[in-house]
Amino acid sequence: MKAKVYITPKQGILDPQGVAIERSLPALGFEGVANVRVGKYIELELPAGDGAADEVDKMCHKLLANPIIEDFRFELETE
Amino acid sequence: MKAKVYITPKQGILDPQGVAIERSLPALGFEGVANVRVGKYIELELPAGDGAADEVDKMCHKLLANPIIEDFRFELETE
Amino acid sequence: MTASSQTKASTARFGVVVFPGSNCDADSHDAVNSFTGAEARYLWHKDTELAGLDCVILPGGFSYGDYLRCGAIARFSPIMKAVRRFAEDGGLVIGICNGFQILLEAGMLPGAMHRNAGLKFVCKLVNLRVENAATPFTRAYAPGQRISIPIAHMEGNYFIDAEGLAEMEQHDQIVVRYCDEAGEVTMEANPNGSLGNIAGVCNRDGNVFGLMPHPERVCDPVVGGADGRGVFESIMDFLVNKR
Amino acid sequence: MTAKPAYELLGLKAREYDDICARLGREPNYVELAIFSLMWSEHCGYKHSRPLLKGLPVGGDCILQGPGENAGIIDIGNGLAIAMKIESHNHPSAIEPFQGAATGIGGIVRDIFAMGARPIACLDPLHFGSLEKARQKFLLDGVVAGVAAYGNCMGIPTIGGEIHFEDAYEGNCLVNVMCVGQVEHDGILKASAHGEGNLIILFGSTTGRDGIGGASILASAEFDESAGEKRPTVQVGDPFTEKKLLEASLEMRDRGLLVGLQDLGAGGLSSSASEMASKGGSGIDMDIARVPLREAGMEPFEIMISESQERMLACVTPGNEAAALAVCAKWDLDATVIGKVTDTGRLRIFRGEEMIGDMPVAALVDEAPTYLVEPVRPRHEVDEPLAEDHYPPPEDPAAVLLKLLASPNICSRRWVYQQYDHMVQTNNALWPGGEAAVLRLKGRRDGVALVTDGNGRRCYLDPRRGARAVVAEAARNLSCTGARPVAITNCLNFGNPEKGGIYHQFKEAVEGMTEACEALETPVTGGNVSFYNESFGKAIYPNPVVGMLGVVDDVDRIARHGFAGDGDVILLLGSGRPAVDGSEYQLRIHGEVAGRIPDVDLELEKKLQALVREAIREGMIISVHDVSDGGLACCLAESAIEGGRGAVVELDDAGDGADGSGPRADIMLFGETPGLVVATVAGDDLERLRQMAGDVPLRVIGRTGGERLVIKSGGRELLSVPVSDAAASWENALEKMMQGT
Ligand SMILES: Nc1ncnc2c1ncn2[C@@H]1O[C@H](COP(=O)(O)OP(=O)(O)O)[C@@H](O)[C@H]1O
Ligand SMILES: [Mg+2]
Repeated sequence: MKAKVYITPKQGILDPQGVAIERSLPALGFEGVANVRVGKYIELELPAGDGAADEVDKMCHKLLANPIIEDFRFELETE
Repeated sequence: MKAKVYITPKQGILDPQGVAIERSLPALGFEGVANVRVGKYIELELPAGDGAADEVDKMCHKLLANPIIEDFRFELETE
Repeated sequence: MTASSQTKASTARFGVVVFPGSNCDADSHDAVNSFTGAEARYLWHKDTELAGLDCVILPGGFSYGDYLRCGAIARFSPIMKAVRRFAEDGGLVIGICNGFQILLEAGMLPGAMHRNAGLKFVCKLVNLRVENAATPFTRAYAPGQRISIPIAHMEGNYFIDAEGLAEMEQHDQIVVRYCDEAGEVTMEANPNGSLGNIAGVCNRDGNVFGLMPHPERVCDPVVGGADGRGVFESIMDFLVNKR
Repeated sequence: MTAKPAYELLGLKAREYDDICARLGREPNYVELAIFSLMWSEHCGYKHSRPLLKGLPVGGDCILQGPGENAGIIDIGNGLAIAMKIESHNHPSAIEPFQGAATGIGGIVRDIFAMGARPIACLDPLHFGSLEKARQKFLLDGVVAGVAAYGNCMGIPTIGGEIHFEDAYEGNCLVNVMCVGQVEHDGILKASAHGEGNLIILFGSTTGRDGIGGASILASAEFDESAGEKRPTVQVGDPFTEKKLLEASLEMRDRGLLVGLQDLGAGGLSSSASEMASKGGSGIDMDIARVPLREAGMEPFEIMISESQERMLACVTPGNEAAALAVCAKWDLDATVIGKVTDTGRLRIFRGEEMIGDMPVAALVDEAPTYLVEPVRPRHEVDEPLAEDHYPPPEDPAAVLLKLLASPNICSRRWVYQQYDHMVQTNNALWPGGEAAVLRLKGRRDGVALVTDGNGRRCYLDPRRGARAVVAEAARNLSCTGARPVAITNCLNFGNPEKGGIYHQFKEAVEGMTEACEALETPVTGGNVSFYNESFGKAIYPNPVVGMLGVVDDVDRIARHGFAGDGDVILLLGSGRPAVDGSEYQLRIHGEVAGRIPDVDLELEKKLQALVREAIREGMIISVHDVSDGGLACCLAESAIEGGRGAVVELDDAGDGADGSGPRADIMLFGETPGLVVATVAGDDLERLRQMAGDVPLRVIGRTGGERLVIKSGGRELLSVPVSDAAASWENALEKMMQGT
């Protein structure tokens, strides 16, 4: 089964990348863009099963995300 | 309105981060995980309007993704 | 217009572009001024005028923090339009490290950069083999010569698709590759996972050159070597003695 | 349950609260209370350290700025000066190693350019628990990546530092960071706001809630499970903005726009504004409604104590306001006039028209209460060293050598420094991996050498002797490159000073450091104190870390430590009886830390170092290396590995101690003592060197050459190891440990 993991900087935590992109957009002709936040999007495949959600949750906590400064959520898809 | 942009490494193209994560998972007790791909997830707000989808598409083409190594897709949400 | 055949060493003029976040700008500037007999001046990334210059250096560093992707934001700086025109008119453009990444993002050189295979920043002296010693940037070296130049980057893992690679090979655009002490291009000698150990490439016309290693860091034996001087000597030779 | 009073929740004692009321002549409101609690925290107020720090030697002909400013400044001649400062970021790094280390670099770099100096180097002394634990690998990996990410992006080479692994740091790693900058005498800036009517400009990043109750609170309390709850206070570093901040600050200075400049560090706006007013003998009125915010709905007290990174305060005359703002705009930095200088001696805070805080600057900055604690000598500190036969001798000294070379405390640090851009700015005359880093100064003949040194294990056994040894070793390392030690900065890492045992360690260490700095004429130019380095009630080893600056007169005449030729004479310079107490050998092979470390003879040390420097200057020294962790055998092995050639060493003609009975073979090989240096010279130079040595003991112990390191004593071979085996043990040990293989 496939897992899609979305990782975003925690609210209130500085996101230097987002700020830099936001500041550069007007020069490229994109006006009025705000609140740019840059996170990660991870796809992976794992063995299907009841425990899959638990597994992915653990994976996020331990490795994929940094829970101290990042939030995450994920979706599971069975093909 | 809010745009959610998903950027993924192009199929068939090496993804060093994905490879590294995949390799380190077994040692952390996660077996059988495959095809880990690490991409980016970008959220931003922009003025609502008919042209919004076009705008975001352009932004992705021009700046947010590198078409040589990355694919992208996005969703628009009106709150 | 670019250099005329009357250029003398003392009148060759280099421009070093300063983007917000550039940090090897001063090193490149110093290398030119100390070892070529030519004169370098800084160009602000908002400048749009390159008249009177013979060579433009896009220096190393972290333009715009290297946020999003290395070079992705810098390539939209106002000066890049002028740099593109300058190159189209035959001017010499060299991108070192971050400058190389910017040239890739700008499409002025083929290919793209991934994160290093080891995922870590790597700063060390590496060996390079000069694959094409006919470019304006490498003519002071012998073909096949092994030179020692440091790298310092997180994203120097060069990639291009098979088609693009074949085309580059056909046109001799691969200028330097990572090699070992003996000059052999081996897997062990590849510090970052680059396709085919590619360390530097040029455009088809040969007047735009990008490389990850830092020649400006080894122009003075006091700080660890002088193998990088050849790049600047090549440029001077090209400008002064011409094509 | 009775609710705790607000002051207590903010970490103030009842007596301190009364003190504040007395100074204000009324009860403080919440904004004021929050500000006082910050300024009177241990981190900002130096409550337990100030009285003892007063004893440190701070004067000297070359000292342009001693403690009291953002960094110390040392004159190195011909109009140029060096700014330097070291700081700890221990607690933030223990919570989030990458960001903790990154913002640590950010903070110390700001201190340097706040003085008007352009940063030319960073160094990072680090201490972790044993690498056998996954958590410690995670910490090391993250800290190194964080230092790299920030320093590399700034274009400041990280050229030195050190790493120690000891169980004592398992719950509380030490991440100290040092920055060094160069500045023309007439370019030096001070953190002073003076001139009534002058303006205060805040520039750089926006202000958010990050770090509220961050560094200063973390650094002023013990560290345990509840630390997890403080996580939302983690600060994220933005080196790109800092790079622009650096360039904008120096550009404003170059254009003569600045009256004073100050960084925002621990304590945020509260601390920076009050310190600027204090140094200028003035007051400041400021309007927090003008502070650009990152988040909606921030309370006034939050704005005042936020520790958002990458911000600076400038004091400018009204006439220069527009020009200063234009420089910030050029560098794409937010900049806002948030206040003005007054002659009131008070920090007054407004929100628009409304005054919401009014405090005497002196009370905030200079009048935090100080505490003296009754020192108690801990029981593990003993008067006598261990008997020489305390441990059984090892059966195979060669195996011991290989094991020590692979020790995480001794093996190659390449895995670390390769992640740092140590070459940017192209000044490295000596690359990482040697005794100390040497930087040339462009356009000049002379250069600077830099080193950090700390040794908690030795200080644990004897904090006074340990601190003396640390200063002496830092100086010795510099001298071994040919540099003359000039001045130090220090980072004092200790446990909870309210405990008598810890206070004893602190006091002894500060006094030991004072003695050594006086003897070696290396005054203290500033530093930092980090207390409460404890977890679950257990303190780290007391660890005064020293960052030392040296000056080389000629960067073409510096020495390296690798054996550089065959048939050179190997000399042992200096004296000192090696001891097992506190050594790496004791820890690694015998699994203990016990006994009493030998003391350094500072008078002899000074002569020894002068001799080494002179011999280098005279071109007589071919290689030189001081005897340190792992003793004489490891010292010789390191020189052999570096030089790619072996040596044959005979200790029998020299190994006897003064009383005629030499140390046991294993202790002679692996024991440690300060004050010994191994040098190689050409046979022809030997006599001249003997003349020069005067009363510095000099013993010929062998010759370089061959493919093995052979050490004999009394005709008996103690060990014989192929240099390639030694190199194999030493070279990749850290990588292997990090990869868990
Ligand atoms: N261990 C020490 N030795 C000497 N001076 C010290 C020491 N610790 C702190 N200082 C000095 O006290 C002053 C205040 O330190 P600190 O609050 O850390 O400064 P900053 O806020 O600029 O980092 C500085 O000038 C510093 O050099
Ligand atoms: Mg400061």
